[in-house]
Amino acid sequence: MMSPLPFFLAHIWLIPMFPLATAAMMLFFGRKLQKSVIDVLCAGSVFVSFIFSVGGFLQLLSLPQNNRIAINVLFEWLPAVPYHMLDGRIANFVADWGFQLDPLSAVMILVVTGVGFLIHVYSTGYMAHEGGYYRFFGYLNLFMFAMLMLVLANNFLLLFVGWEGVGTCSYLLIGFYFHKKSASDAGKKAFIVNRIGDAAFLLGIFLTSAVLGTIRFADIGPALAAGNFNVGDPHLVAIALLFFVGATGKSAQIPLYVWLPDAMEGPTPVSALIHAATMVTAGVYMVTRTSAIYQLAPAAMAVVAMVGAITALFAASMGVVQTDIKKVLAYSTVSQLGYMFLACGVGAFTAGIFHLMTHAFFKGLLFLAAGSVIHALSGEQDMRKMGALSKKIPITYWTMLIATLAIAGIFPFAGFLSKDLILGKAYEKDILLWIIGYFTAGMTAFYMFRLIFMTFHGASRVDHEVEHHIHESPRSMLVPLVVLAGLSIAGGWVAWPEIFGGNSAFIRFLEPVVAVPHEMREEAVKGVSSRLGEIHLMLLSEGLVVLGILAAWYLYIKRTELPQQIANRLGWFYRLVYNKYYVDQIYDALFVNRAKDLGLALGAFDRTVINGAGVNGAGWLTRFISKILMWWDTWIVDGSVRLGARLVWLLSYPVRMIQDGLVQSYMLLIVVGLIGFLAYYFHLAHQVMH
Amino acid sequence: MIPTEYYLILSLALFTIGVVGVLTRRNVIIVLMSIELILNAVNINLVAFSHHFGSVDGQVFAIFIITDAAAEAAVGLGIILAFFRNRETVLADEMDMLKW
Amino acid sequence: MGHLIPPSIMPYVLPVVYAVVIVAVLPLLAGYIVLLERKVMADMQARLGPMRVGPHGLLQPIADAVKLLLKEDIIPEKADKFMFWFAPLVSVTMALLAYSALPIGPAFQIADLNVGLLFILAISSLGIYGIVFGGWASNSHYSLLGAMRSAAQLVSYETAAGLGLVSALLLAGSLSMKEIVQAQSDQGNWFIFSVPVGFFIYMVGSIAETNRAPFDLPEAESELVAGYMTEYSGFRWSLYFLAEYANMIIVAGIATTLFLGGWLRPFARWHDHFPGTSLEFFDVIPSLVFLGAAAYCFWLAPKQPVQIQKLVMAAFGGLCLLLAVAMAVTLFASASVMAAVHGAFWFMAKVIAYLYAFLWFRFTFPRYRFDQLMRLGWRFLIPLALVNVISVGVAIVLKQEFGWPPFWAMLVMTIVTLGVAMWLAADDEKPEPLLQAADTEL
Amino acid sequence: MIVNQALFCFFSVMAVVSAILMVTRRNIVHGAVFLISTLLATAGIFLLLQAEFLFVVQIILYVGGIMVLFVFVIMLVNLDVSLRQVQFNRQKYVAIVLTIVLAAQVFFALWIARNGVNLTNPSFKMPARNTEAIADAIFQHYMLPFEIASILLLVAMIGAVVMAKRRV
Repeated sequence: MMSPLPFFLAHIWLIPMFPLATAAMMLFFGRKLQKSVIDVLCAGSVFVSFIFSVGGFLQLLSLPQNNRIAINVLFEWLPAVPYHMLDGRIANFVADWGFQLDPLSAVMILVVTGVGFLIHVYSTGYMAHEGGYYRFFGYLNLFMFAMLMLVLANNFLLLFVGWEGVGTCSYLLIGFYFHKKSASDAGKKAFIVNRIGDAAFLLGIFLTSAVLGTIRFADIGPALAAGNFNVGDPHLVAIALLFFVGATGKSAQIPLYVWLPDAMEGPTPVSALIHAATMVTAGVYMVTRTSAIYQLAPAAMAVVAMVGAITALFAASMGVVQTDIKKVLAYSTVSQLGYMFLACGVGAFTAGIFHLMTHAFFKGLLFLAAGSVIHALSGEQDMRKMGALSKKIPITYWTMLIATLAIAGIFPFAGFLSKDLILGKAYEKDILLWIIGYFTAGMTAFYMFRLIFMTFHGASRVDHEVEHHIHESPRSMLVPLVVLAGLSIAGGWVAWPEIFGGNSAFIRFLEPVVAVPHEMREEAVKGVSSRLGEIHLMLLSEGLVVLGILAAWYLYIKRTELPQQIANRLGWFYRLVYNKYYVDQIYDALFVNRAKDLGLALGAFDRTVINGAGVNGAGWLTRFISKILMWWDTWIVDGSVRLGARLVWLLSYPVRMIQDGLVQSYMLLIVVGLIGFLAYYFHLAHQVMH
Repeated sequence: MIPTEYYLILSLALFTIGVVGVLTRRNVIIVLMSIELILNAVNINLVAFSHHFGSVDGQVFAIFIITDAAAEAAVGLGIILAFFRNRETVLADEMDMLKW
Repeated sequence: MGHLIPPSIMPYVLPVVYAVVIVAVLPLLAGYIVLLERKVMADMQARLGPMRVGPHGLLQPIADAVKLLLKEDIIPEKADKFMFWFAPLVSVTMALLAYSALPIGPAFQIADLNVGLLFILAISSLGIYGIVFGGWASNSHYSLLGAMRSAAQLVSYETAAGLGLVSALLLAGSLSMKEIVQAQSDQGNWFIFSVPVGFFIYMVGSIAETNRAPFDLPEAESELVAGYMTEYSGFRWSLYFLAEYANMIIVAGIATTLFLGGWLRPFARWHDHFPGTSLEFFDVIPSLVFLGAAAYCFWLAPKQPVQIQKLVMAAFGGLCLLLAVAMAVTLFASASVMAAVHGAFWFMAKVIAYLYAFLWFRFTFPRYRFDQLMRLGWRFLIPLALVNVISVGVAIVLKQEFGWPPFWAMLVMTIVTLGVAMWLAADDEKPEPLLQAADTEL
Repeated sequence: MIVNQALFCFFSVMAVVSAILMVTRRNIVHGAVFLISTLLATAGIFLLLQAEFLFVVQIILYVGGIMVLFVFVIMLVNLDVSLRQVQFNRQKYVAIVLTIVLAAQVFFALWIARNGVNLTNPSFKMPARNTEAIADAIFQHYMLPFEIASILLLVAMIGAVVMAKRRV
């Protein structure tokens, strides 16, 4: 770097290495290690990474406002290759093994390592009695490594490495109970669905390098400036859309969201860490990271916003009717991610990241709490078999309540601030988007409180043998809950808006990184044009939220028989929603089975045409030809050779008589030579004498 | 005083006998012994000449030749023993494969 | 009376006489050594030994010889007649030939070769053939095995013994026996005091060379009936027997000549005359010894149970008295005569002492196993002998180049050699598989 | 001198006769015996030539060493088989004839050379002390060949050990 960086900034590349080291340790010889050792090693390594992240964050703050960036390039990964860009200019394709820390990635690593550490601690309690303990933590640390690589990478290729890494780890962890077919199927599903998105992402990277001539984040801005693209340049739109498809795959947006609900087959901490807090938000991070491109592609941004909004609503509607506690949370995750993309789509990238952070807190907390409930009910996940747990497991109850309030968006919990920031932006961008988001907020409040009421209140519907050993979870699980609860309350205050006398420090902090569309640059900070409007919006959403809560109370506490009647009343619609709009079936019918048919067809083709006609035919032909050749060889080629050999043999007969390998005959020859020599000598002597 | 040529003739006789033995006997041990005989004839020659010219160089060479004979006998007999163990024969004209 | 003999034959007369004397006396001597052996054995085993034939078995050797000569000698059916006849002759011939260079006293020597020592070694090394051919000719497994063992043993230990002698030769600086003794009298001490290690090596080597216990494997009764002599009997057997004892005397003579100062009397350079006379104390000793023997015989004579034994014992007493008188007379004869006679006496005395050590070992030590024997020879004696030769050379260099006093030079180097010997012995403790394989071969 | 001539006749006849016997014996051991006697006769010849040291060396090394080795080996390889086999190979007549031709040539060479060199009576006197003379010659003039010979012996010894080991 140009100026000597302070320690932590100079060593950000170390942050991913600690989890990698422990992961390697676990996966190579973790089998022999004590449980306690594994705990210390894995959680400890993540904690060290957290310390480094905090240090890096603080030292980043100490840098001047406008160039808060630190880059460590370990070594040049792919050496520079000159090539022609689309517009004919020559560019050098360079991919370093480089790490970049700027406000955006700083926020990300703080969230990842912080929440990750808490979830590690939680897992030591939750997984205590599971088999393959070391395997679980090895995967978990491997995931931490990949995620940190993803957020710290300084170019698309390295980011893609992390991208694939987290995909792999999520596959491994979803299929952690691999002896359960549903689990392994879910893992495969997640992996395959992600492939689609990843393919698009790769294409996006290629196109980027072809259009902009670089894949370094730091160089994108200059490259855009140099290429002086006008707004809506088709290349950029294409790039943006490809990236967005990648994001939908990783972040479970329509149409690629189907894997996330199934991913709940994995252990609950995994759902909390990967499928709520960190990995699924990678898409949002990536879109924010490339905001500079998006802002030049309004069409793509519109698509993003629409998809996000629709996903939010759609997933929320499915969440309403789910009975599996984790499934409910999964759909809520999808819809919250929809919110984030909505934010990005309307250009409020900072708001998206803000919501990403708060969501990491309360959704992680929700999952962990749900895990605690499941733990307490010894593995029961169906909400219809719960109820009246609030007295039995109070801490879990209160923390989960806090999280619910946060996600529902009650003032002044974290969720309120982030969500209303997004809604405000959406309102200004497009009233329709705002309406969708608004209703989604109401539905969110409804189904979340439905969850609370069904789980903790009303009459107990717990099975009897389960009933009498319900117990609060161990401290190792409760401490993270409490900490996350605190974060869910206070985590949002870092962006306390001006209308409440705050100064949106968080937004200002992120401001230099994300490029904001021209038309709304000026109000980027202070949100909606008129304070009055903003207040009104808040009040409106609060009202709807409260309405949703009341509805949930009415339906699931007051008149518990009512939901069933409603379900019967609107039968086909209910069934439609209950079966998740048959999306899986449709996908099966449209793609999966077609793919299978294609496979079968190809197999048949191989068997019949290639094997039968091609290979066997060729074999037969070869054999036939070789028969002829063999005859030729035997009688003509070999024949001539043997003839020659026989001739030589005949001619060499006298020589063989000499060369018979008997010492004594050789000696005899020596004597003969000696005689000859002496005779010649005498001849000479005779000549000399006369 | 015995003229030196008698010694030479004697050594010639021994040499001839030795050569005949080397060339005709089948038994390798006897072949080896004949070789010793030849070396002996050479020694007589050398010593006779050293006596004739009154210098001991010939005797020195004879000593070297005896050394050589010792070495040759040791190695040759070692070979014969090894061969006998593997082939159960000591006949020269059965050792005609030039390899083990 | 010189004119009776043509002068051209003159130089050959004395040697012939000596040779005849040796050939005539040696069997008797051997017989009496056997008697000595049996007596010593009996004494060490707290018995009396042969007492019947003659007083205290004094005539036993003669009886044995007669018995052996009268015994039927058997030639086995399958034996190789020629070799069977030839082998013992080789043995005994070589044994007797060796005497031709052995100086018994300054005068009594058949031929003083300037390679005398080497000649003796060479001839005695030919003795192997007698054993090997004999063992092979009798066409019996015991004999063949015994012969092979004996051949291997002799070849192995000749090296050690020869190297042991070399250490003394370095000091003497000559190969002729007379000059070696002369060198000892010039340097004023016997070489055993200069190179004790060499003497030790030669002693062990000579025991092994003569197939004596504890190295008598070639004729180990418990394993091979009588080794190479199994099939022999009667006269031929007695030839082997004679050869063995002749060889013993030879090695004893060599040891005496090289290490024990040959015919030199003790304190040869210390002259103390009896007052007023030219008599020296050490010159009187021989006659005193014989006088004592005579007195003992006369004292024993009356105690014999039978009349004839009384007479024989008296006769032996008379013989001793005669010898004593002879010794006394030579004191007053010419110096050369006296030197010859006394030299012969001292020489024989030393030889007898050496042989007594042989017998002593035989009755003291258990027999070695073959691999132990080989290991001792190849891994202890020969390296030690080499080191010894080198260190003696170093000592001589120290003496001549650096002017060390001979005593200190020899002492230092001997100590060095002994250190090496200890190291070798310690290293030898570990058993060696290869040599046990050699044991299975023979 | 008469004695010398008598001894020479004795030794040379003994050498030649026993050499012939050695070559012709069917039994190897007898062959060995006759070879030994040949060597001893040669030693005697050396003695006549005033080479005492060589005489002793001949006896110790040749007779006492090498031949013992031969006898040893002869006894290790069993004889009774080879006793019943044919002793001479196919080329014997040719070989004998050729060898005699060779001998005749050498003899002829001697014959025509005797006029040139005076072989009848030796010209010079041998040095008196044979052993010391040889020692001087070896250790001063022929030092290098001597060392080489010793190395040769070492190599031969190692080779013999290696080949004679049962388990190669």
